[in-house]
Amino acid sequence: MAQVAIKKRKGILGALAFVAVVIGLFWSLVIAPPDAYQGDVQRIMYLHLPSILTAYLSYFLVFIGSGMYLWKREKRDDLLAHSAAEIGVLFTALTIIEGSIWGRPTWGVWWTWDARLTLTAILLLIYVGYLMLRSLIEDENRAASAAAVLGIIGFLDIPLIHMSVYWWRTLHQPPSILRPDKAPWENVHPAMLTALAISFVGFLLLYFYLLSMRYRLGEMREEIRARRLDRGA
Amino acid sequence: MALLRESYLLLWKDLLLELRQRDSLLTMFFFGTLLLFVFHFSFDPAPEKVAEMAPALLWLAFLFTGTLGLAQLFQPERENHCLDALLLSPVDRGALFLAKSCFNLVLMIVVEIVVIPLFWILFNLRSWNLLPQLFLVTLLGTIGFCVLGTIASAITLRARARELLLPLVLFPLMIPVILATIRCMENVLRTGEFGDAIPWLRLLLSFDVIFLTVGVLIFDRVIEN
Amino acid sequence: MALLRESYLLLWKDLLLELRQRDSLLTMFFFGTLLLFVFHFSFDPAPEKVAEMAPALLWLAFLFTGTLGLAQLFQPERENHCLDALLLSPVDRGALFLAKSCFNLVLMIVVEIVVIPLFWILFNLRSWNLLPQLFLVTLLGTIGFCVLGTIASAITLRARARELLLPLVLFPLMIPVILATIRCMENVLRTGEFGDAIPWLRLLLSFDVIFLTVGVLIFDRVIEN
Amino acid sequence: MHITVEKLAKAYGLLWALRDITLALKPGEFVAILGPNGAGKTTLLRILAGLVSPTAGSVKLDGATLSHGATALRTKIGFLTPADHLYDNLTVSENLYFFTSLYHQQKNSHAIDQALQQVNLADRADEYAANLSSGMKCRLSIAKWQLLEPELLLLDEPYGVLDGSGVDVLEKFLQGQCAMGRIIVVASHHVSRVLKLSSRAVILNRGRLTFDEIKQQPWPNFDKAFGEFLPQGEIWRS
Amino acid sequence: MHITVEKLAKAYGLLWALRDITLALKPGEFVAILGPNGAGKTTLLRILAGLVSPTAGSVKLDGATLSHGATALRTKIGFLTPADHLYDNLTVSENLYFFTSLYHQQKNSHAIDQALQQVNLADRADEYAANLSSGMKCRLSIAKWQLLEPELLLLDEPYGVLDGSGVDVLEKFLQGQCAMGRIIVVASHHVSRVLKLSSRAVILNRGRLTFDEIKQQPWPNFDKAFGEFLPQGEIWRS
Ligand code: HEM
Ligand SMILES: Nc1ncnc2c1ncn2[C@@H]1O[C@H](COP(=O)(O)OP(=O)(O)OP(=O)(O)O)[C@@H](O)[C@H]1O
Ligand SMILES: Nc1ncnc2c1ncn2[C@@H]1O[C@H](COP(=O)(O)OP(=O)(O)OP(=O)(O)O)[C@@H](O)[C@H]1O
Ligand SMILES: [Mg+2]
Ligand SMILES: [Mg+2]
Repeated sequence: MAQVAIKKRKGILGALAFVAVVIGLFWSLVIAPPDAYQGDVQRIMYLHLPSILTAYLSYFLVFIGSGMYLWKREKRDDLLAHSAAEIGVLFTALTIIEGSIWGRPTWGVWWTWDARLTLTAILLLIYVGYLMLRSLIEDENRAASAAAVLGIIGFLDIPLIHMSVYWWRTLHQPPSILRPDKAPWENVHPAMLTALAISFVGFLLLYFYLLSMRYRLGEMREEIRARRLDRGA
Repeated sequence: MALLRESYLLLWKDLLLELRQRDSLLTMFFFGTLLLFVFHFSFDPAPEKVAEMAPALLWLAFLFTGTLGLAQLFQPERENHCLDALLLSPVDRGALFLAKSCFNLVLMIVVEIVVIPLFWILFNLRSWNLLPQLFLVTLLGTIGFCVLGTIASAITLRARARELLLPLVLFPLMIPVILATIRCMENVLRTGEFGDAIPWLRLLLSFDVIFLTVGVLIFDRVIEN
Repeated sequence: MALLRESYLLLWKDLLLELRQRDSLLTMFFFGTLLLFVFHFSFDPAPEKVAEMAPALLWLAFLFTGTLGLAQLFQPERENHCLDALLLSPVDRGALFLAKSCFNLVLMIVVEIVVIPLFWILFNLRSWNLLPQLFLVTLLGTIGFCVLGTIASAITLRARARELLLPLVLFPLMIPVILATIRCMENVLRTGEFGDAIPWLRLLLSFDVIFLTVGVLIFDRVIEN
Repeated sequence: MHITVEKLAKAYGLLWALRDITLALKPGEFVAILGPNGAGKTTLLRILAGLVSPTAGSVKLDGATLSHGATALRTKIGFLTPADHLYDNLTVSENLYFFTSLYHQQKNSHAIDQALQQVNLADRADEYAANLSSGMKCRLSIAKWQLLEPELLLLDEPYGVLDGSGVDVLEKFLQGQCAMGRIIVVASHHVSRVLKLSSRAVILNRGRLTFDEIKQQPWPNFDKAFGEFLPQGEIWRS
Repeated sequence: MHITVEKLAKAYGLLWALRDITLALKPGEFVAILGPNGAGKTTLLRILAGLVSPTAGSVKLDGATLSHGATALRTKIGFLTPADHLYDNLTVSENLYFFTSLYHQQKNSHAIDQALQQVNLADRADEYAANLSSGMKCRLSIAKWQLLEPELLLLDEPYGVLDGSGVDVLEKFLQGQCAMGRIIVVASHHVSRVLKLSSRAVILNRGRLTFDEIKQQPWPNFDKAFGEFLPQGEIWRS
C-alpha cells in the first residue's frame, strides 16, 4: 500500500518535472528575447546555469549524506550520498558540454583554462574519484565510510579550490545575474529572468525526480540482496 | 597529553621501521633525483629561464615523490594484520592520523632538503639567499599534502588498483596547495620577498589548519573494521 | 616455448589481480587526465613553449606511473609468502622477470596511450602526424625503464640495508634511457623526423636488448634468498 | 566484566557467517568455542573484539557497546592469534614495548625481560619478530597479553603451533586469569586441550549456535553434540 | 624418489638452526618430524623444499641437488603450509588453475571442481581465497597438492586448523600418496595424529637430530625420547 502511495507521489513529481522543463524550454527558446550581443546562442544559459546550480546542490547533498552516515551509520544516508554524487557528476558533465557548445561560437574554442571552467572540471574529477573509490572497494561498509570521508573532505575543499582558481585567472563571463552592485531585475530583461527562473524550477524538479529514482534503485538492490541472503541460509 | 604521547609512540615505530628497511626513502630519493635529471636534460638550463620554471618543477617533484611515499605509508600495517592490532588497541585514531602524517612529512622534508640544493646546483641558480623563504613555503605546502595524503591513503587502503586510485583521489583536492605554493615561490624568486603573495600564504595556512583538524576529528571513522 | 608460456601465465595472474575489473582502465584514464591538469596548473605554458616542454612533461608522467608501479610490483608476492610459492614451483625465474617487466610495461603503456593524445588535445598542439614516432621512442624508453626497474625492485624486495646499495647503483643506469628518449623526442618535435637522433635510438635499442638478456639470465640469482 | 551477545548476525555478501547468536558471559568463565571449519568461530571472536561490525544484533560489554572512540573499553579486550599482530621488523622486546605503551601500560625493560623469561624467549629478546619460529611468535603474543592482562581475552586456535612446554605456559596463564575473574574465550579444534580448562562449551555450526552448556563430568550431551565433528574412528569422551 | 641428507647445517646469524643432520628417506616412507618450538623443523622442511640454502652439508634428491634452475626436480617437490602460498585476490578455482599451470599440469575446470569436491570447497569455488576461513585455506592447499601429486610432499603443522572431516580428508590423501610410493614428511606438534599414520619418527631438538627410528608397537624408546616435550600431566603411549 505504502509502496503504491510512494509510486504515485513519484509519478506526480516526474510529471511536474516534465511539465516545468517543457514550459521552461518554451519560455527560454521562444518567449525570451535573443541576447543583445550573442544572439540566440545565449539561450544556452537557460540550461547552463540551472544545470550547474543543481550540480552544486547535489554535491551539498553528498556532503550532508556523508556527514550523517559517519555520524549515525545509517545505510540510507550513504545511499543518499551515493545517489547524489552520481547525479551531480551527470549534471556537471552536462554543464561542461553545454558550456563547450556555447564557447565554440562565442569564444571560438571548445575549452579554455578559464577559472570557472577549470573549477567545474575539477569538481567533475573529484566526484568521479568518489565514484571510483566506491567501486574499487570490496566490502560495502568500508566503501561507504571511505566514500563518506571523501564526500566531506571534497566539499570542504571546494571553496579553497574556488578561491585559488579564481586568483589564478579569470576571463569567464563576468557575473551578470548574481551581481553585487545591482539587483538582478535591473540589468537583465525580465523575460530572460522568468525564463531562467522557470527552467531552474524545472531542473530542480527533474533533479529530485532522478534522485528519488536512484535512491529507490539502491533500496531495491538492498532488498534483493537481503532476500537472496535469506534464501541462501 | 595522551593524543600527542600516542602519536609520538606510533611515529617512533614508523621511523624505526623505515630506518631498518629504508624502502620508502630509497624509492623517493631515486625518483626525486631522476626527475631532476629529466628536467635538466629537457629544459636547457639557462638560469633566467629556469628561475621562472623552478617553482613548478620543484613542486611537481615533491608532489610525485610524496605520492610514492603515501603509496607505501601503511605497508607495515598491512603485514601480519598489524592494522587490526592497532584498531584493537585503545590508541586514539587521531593519534594514528597525526603519526602517519608526521612520518610522511619527515620523509618528504628529508627528500626536499636534498633535492632543493641539488636543483640549485644542477641549474646553477644564483639565488641561494632565497632558500629560507622557499623552504618555508615548501614546508607549508608539504604539511597540507601530508595531511590530506594520509587521509587519502587511509581511505584507499583496501581498494583495488590502490596505487593509481590514490593520486586520482588526492590530486584534485591538492590543487589549492599546488597553485598557492607555486605562485608564492614565483613571487619570492621574482621579487625576493612574499609581497603580494601573502594571500596565497594565508590560503595555504588555512588549508593546513582546516584539514589537520578535520583529519584528527574524522580519522577514527576512516579506518576501522 | 616454455619460458614464454610461463611468463604469459604469470602476466595473466598479475593483470587479473590488477585489473580485477574494467574500473582499473577507467582509473588509468582519469589518472592521465589528472596529471595533465596538474601540469597545467604548475606551469601554465604559452602554446609555443608547450612543444619544447612536451618531452619533459610526458616523461614526467611516465616516470611517475612507472615508479608507482615498481613500488608495488611485488606486492601480491609479499602477501602469504606467495614469492616462496613461486620459487618452490618449477617456473623459470627468467619467466618471472619477463612477466613482471611486462606487467609494469603494460601499465605504463596504457597510461601513455591515454596521456599523449590528451596532452596534444588539452595543450592544443598541432603536430598529430608525429605521434607515431613519439610512441616508438616512448616505447623503447619505457621498455628500458621497466626492465631495469624490475631488477632493482626485485633486489629491494627483501632488502636489508646492505643490499640496498645495489639498486642505488642500478638506478643511475636509468639516466641514459631518459637522456636518449628526451633527445629523440625533442628532435622529432623540432625537425619532424629522427634525423640526427638516430644514434640515440640505437643506444636505446641496445640498452633494452642488453638488460633484457641480462635480466633473464641473472634473475634467479637476484630473487633467491 | 559481563558480556551479553544478543541476536548477533553477520553476513558476508550472500553468506551468513553468523546467525542469531545469543550468549551471556560472566566473570571467571572459560568458554570453549568449537565447531567445524567455516562455522564462524573466528568471525565471532573478531566481532567480540570489535574488529568486525555485526550486520545485526548487539554485543554489550558491561552494558556498553564497542562503538567509535570507546577507547577506555578497548583496554579491557585482548585478542590472541598465534601468528598475527606482531611487527616483523621490530625486535621481540621492541614489539612488547610498543604494544604495552599503546595500551598506556608502558613497561620498563625489566618487566619485559621477566615476561619473556616466563615464555622462555629471554635469549631472543633482540631478534626480529620475523625471525622467530611459529611457536615462538605465539609465545611472544602470550607474553604480550600476560603484560596487559585484559578483562576479556579471546584466543583463536592457540594450540596449533605450541609445543608441550608452550601449552603449559599458556594454560598456567589462562588459569591464573580465570582465577582473577577475567573471561577467557578460546576457539579451537583441539577438543581435549581446550576442554581440559574450560568451564563451558559452545558449539557453532554454519553460523548457528547449536550447543551451549556448562561443563560437567561425565558429559553425554556434549559427546553426542560434538561426535559428528570428530575425525573418523577418533572417539572422544569427556 | 630417494632422498639423502648429509651433515646438513644451517646457521642464522650466530644461531645454529640445524646442525649435522643426516637422514635417508626411501619411497613410501611417512616421516613424522617432532620437537619443541624452535627445534628447526620448519627450517629443515624449507631446506628440503629448496627455499633455504643450507650453510653446510648437502641434500640430494635421487642424487641431484636443488641448485639454481633445477626446474625439472622442483616439479617433484610439494610443500604444504596451512595458511600460506595462496593469492588472496584470486578466487579459489583461479588459485588452483594458476598453480597447476605453473607446474605444467594445467587442469581443466572439471578436474579442479572434482578436487574441490573432495575437500568439500566446491560451493566456494568463486570466493576470493582471502575470504576463506583458516581451515578452508588449508583444505584449498590440500586440493592443490592433490592435483599436483608431488614425489616428495612436505607438510608443516597441517593439523592445527583442520576440523575432524578435514583431518579425514588429509589422512586419506596422505595414505594414498604413501601407498603410491611417494614420500611424506610431516612436522607437527600433534603427536597422536601424526604418529597414527607415520612409519618413522624423527625428533629434533635445538637443531640436532636426537631420535630417528622406524615405528613399532609398542615403542618404549620413543615414549622415553619424546616424554620431555609433552605438556605436564599429559602422558602419551604409542
Ligand atoms: C566548458 C565551458 C563552461 C563551463 C564548464 C562553465 C561553467 C559555469 C559555471 C560553473 C557557472 C556557475 C558559476 C557560478 O555561479 O559560480 C557558469 C555560469 C555562467 N556561464 Fe558558464 N561555463 C562554460 C562556458 C560558458 C560560456 C561559453 C559562456 C558564454 C559566453 C558562459 C556563460 C555563463 C554565464 C552567463 C553564467 C552565469 C554567470 C553568473 O554567475 O551570473 N559559460 N558557467
Ligand atoms: N572477509 C570475509 N569475506 C567473506 N566471507 C568471509 C570473510 N571472513 C570469513 N568469511 C566466511 O565466513 C565463514 C566463517 O568464517 P570463520 O573464519 O569465522 O570460520 P571459522 O569457524 O574460524 O573456521 P576455521 O575453523 O576454519 O577457522 C566462512 O564461510 C568464511 O568463508
Ligand atoms: N629467517 C630467520 N632468521 C633468523 N633466525 C631464524 C630464521 N628462521 C628461523 N630462525 C630460527 O631458527 C630456529 C628454528 O626455527 P624453526 O622455524 O625451524 O623452528 P620450528 O621447529 O619450526 O619451531 P616451531 O615448532 O615453533 O615451528 C629458531 O630459533 C628460529 O628463531
Ligand atoms: Mg578460524
Ligand atoms: Mg615451524
